[in-house]
Amino acid sequence: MEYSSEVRRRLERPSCRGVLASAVGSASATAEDRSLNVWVRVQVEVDGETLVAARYDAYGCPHFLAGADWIVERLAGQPAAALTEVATGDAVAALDVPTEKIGKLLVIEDALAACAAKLSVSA
Amino acid sequence: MEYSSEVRRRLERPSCRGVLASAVGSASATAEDRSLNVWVRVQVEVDGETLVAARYDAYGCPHFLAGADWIVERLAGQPAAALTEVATGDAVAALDVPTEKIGKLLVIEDALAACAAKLSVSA
Amino acid sequence: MTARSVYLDHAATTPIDAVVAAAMAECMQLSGAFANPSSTHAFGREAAARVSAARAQVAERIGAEPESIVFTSGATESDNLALRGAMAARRARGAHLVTSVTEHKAVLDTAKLLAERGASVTWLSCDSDGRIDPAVLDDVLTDETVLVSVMHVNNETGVVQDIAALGERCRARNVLFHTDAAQSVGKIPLAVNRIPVDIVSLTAHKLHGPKGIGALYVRPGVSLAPLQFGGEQERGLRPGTLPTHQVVGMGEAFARADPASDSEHLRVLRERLWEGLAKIDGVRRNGSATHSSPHVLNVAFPGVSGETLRLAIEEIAVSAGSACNAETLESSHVLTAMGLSDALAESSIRFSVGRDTTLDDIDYAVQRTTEAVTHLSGFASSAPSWCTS
Amino acid sequence: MTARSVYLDHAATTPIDAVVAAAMAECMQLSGAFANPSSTHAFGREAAARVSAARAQVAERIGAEPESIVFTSGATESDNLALRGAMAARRARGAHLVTSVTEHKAVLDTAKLLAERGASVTWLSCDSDGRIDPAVLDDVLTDETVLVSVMHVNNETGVVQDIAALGERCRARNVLFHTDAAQSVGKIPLAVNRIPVDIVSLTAHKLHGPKGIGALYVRPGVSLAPLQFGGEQERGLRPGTLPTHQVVGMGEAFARADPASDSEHLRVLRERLWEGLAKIDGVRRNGSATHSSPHVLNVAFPGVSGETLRLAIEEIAVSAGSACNAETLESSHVLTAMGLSDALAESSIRFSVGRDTTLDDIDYAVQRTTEAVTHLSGFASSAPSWCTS
Ligand SMILES: Cc1ncc(COP(=O)(O)O)c(C=O)c1O
Ligand SMILES: Cc1ncc(COP(=O)(O)O)c(C=O)c1O
Repeated sequence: MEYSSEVRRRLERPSCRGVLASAVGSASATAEDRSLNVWVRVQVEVDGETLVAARYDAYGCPHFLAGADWIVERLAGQPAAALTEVATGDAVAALDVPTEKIGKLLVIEDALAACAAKLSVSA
Repeated sequence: MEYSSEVRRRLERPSCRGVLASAVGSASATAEDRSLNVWVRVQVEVDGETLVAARYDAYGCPHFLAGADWIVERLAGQPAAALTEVATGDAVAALDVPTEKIGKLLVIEDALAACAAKLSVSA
Repeated sequence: MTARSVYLDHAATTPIDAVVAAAMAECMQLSGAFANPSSTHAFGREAAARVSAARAQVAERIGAEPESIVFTSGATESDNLALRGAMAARRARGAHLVTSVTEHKAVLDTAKLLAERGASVTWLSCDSDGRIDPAVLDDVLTDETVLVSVMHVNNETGVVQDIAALGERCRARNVLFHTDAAQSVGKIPLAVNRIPVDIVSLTAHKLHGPKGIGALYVRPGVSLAPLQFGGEQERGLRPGTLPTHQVVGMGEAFARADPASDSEHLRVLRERLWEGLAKIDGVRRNGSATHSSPHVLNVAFPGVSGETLRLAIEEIAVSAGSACNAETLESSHVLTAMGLSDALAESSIRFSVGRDTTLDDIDYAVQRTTEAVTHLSGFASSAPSWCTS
Repeated sequence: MTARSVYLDHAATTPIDAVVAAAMAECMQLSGAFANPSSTHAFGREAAARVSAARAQVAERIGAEPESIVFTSGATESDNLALRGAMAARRARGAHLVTSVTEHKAVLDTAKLLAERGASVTWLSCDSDGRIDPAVLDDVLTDETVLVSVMHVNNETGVVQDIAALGERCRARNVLFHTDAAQSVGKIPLAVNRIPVDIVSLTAHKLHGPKGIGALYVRPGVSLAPLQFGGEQERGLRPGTLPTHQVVGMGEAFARADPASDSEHLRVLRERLWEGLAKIDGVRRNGSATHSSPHVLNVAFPGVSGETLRLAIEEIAVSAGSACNAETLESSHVLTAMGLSDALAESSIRFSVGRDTTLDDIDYAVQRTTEAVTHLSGFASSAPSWCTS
């Protein structure tokens, strides 16, 4: 397996893993695919229509962890609608994710979509 | 295939190969086994009851040629009866002939026996 | 490669010992024993003499007679020849084969092929320690059983099977017993003159010898059908020009192996490694710690993906699951057979030490692994229990 | 060995080129590319890079794509895999195999095994020059013919078959064409991108590479069934840890072979040898002199047993008949197929030159052979004609 320097960098120095301190105006959701050996929990904080912060917790292979880091990093500052418009293709390109692993990244999409659903329910 | 020094020596410096000059009181006979790729011609000179000289001509493997040389060398000075009492076993031992080649040496016995027969007819 | 790199993957393959490499070099050039050992001229006889000395060295290491050693291209070929050769040669007796689920792929896949071609195959399972109870053979062997094949040392876990007890049960029922000893020679005792094993697969490259050469021990009196055709080499059991330098390398490697002192050295290294890693929260050792070959340590790091951990400690060369072939990334059949979940099997790493491993290497590996696991655990602080058990 | 010894048995095997040996040594030790090329760590990737460079070198020498090269343990295994793999993979088409009586034992014996197992085998014969007329295929190929296997260069006589014409006839009938090119690579042109050959057996040790490593070229799109099981190496066609040093040695040997200049050198040596020997009374050259690989000269010395002559010139290493295996001493099936009597076949000797052979070696061989034949002729001055014709 080959790993791009971007994957290595995000594994060593992830930009937004962990848990948000404040629980106000936040939503979190998990998604997993046990057959792919991946699990992720995404937590976002909204202020009105804007995502002000986002964090994740994840279990899986390097591409999955780096993918979560790359995708979640881009959420802050975006409108909440961004949660359902994730550019997984861009992550694949930026991180050089091999074809057979793209399915794992879709699990991150699922978690974000679940977050979005929770936000719209609570909205 | 291993060859004893005795086989090598007799191949290099055979002691009694060739043809006898005088044709008086002599007999010669051939024997062969084409499936074993051997042929031999033995010639003996008799004086009364005694073999005074013996020569051979032969085609075949090193053990066969050396065997002919060893056996024929021992004839001179012997009574003619020695032609039918060849000590092939001694030749096998002296030359270290491998088991699978012993059959070839019996062809030399055949040639000597044929010589003996010719001598008794002419006697 | 980074500044410091440590090789802890000796169960996959080992570097060639310098003395072995020198003996091989002697058999390469015009002035050396390079010739075809089947040639009858002096060059050929010189090569043949080297081959026969090497055959004696290999035989001696396992307490066998030189005539019982057939050189092959490695343990994979030896396994294929053992299983298919025995089943074909004893077809009159029956078509029942007994083997275990924790075998190397060379045995597993050959057994599957034989099953496709009509053999009936009984698959023995192992306990959570990775061990097979020899008593199961009492229920399994029949008058149609041709062969039992159970490996000596497992390549993923280092777990040792009780081949003496298995062999005795086979002997009592007139069933042939084969063992794949690719991982065991030079590490734990193996003496075919002491235990009733009929056929043994061997390879040179796990013991600081060359890759691409192995052997099959075949007990005198046991006949096998050949797998390949075209020459009388190796008593007609295995054709092809004998690779003198490879055979000599195997002989030298087997002769140089000193099971007593080597295995003590390996054990010290392995236990120091385990002592260090055991301090990491939640780690567990896979496979029996008592019945184990001293060169292998298989450890699960719950909550951390094995693939991720291997990247994080990439300067330490280790394997995930079966390392014999990394082209397929599936979770280890050996660890799951021992009852590990898929996640735990995936989070496991095989460390394997060798003659060239130092205490410093071990300490460095412990330090780097500990740091990496600590760091990576931060990714999955709230992961559900299936990720960690 | 006596003071001076000359090696003229390069068709049996060759010494390893010093540059090749150095490349192999690089892949042996901890500091080199010794690892298992299937391992994913840096050590493994370094070994894999060497293997892939070697694969490209082997491919390039025969005008193939790297992906079409499958490494094996030698041409014997390649021949077994080609014949059995093709017959098994195309069973739906039929079970007819065509091969020739002058093939190497690896093909002959495999064809006989296939015949025992139900294949119908057509045996092509050759003319007195050792050549097969490609036109015979017109009468022989049927819709059930799976494979034609005819060697490129004969190992006993050096006779070259017209594989382009044979291959074209196969292609026209949708029949696979295999050629054993163990003896031809580096000596005469072979370009799979120019001629319709589908499967080619290769070996390293006839070309100053190591023994115990070979390859099978398999044209893309042609599928073969594997002979051995137990790993995904070589696209599942050939399992077992790839022997990095051996593969690298084969690649380097193939890359260093320079067919144009090498074959000119070999031809000069071989013709000088023949010019010298031709002066001996009654000698004859066996096999076509025009369609021949430059490294082999097969000569009959009527009236002198070949075994005896070989002992008499024992400081010159040569072979009688097929030298691939001297454990059986039967008269050559190749020479008798060309019409020689058993005696003449037995009285024949194969001289084969190599890159390391010098003009001095040749002159010495001529001198010693001439002396020996003269001396030995004295044993059989009155021998009957069956000994000499
Ligand atoms: C237990 C076991 N059997 C067989 C093999 C295959 O050996 P080889 O690479 O010599 O074919 C290996 C390792 O690769 C092994 O560990
Ligand atoms: C024509 C031919 N085919 C096959 C072989 C067998 O090759 P290997 O020794 O690599 O198995 C040889 C020589 O041994 C040969 O000359």
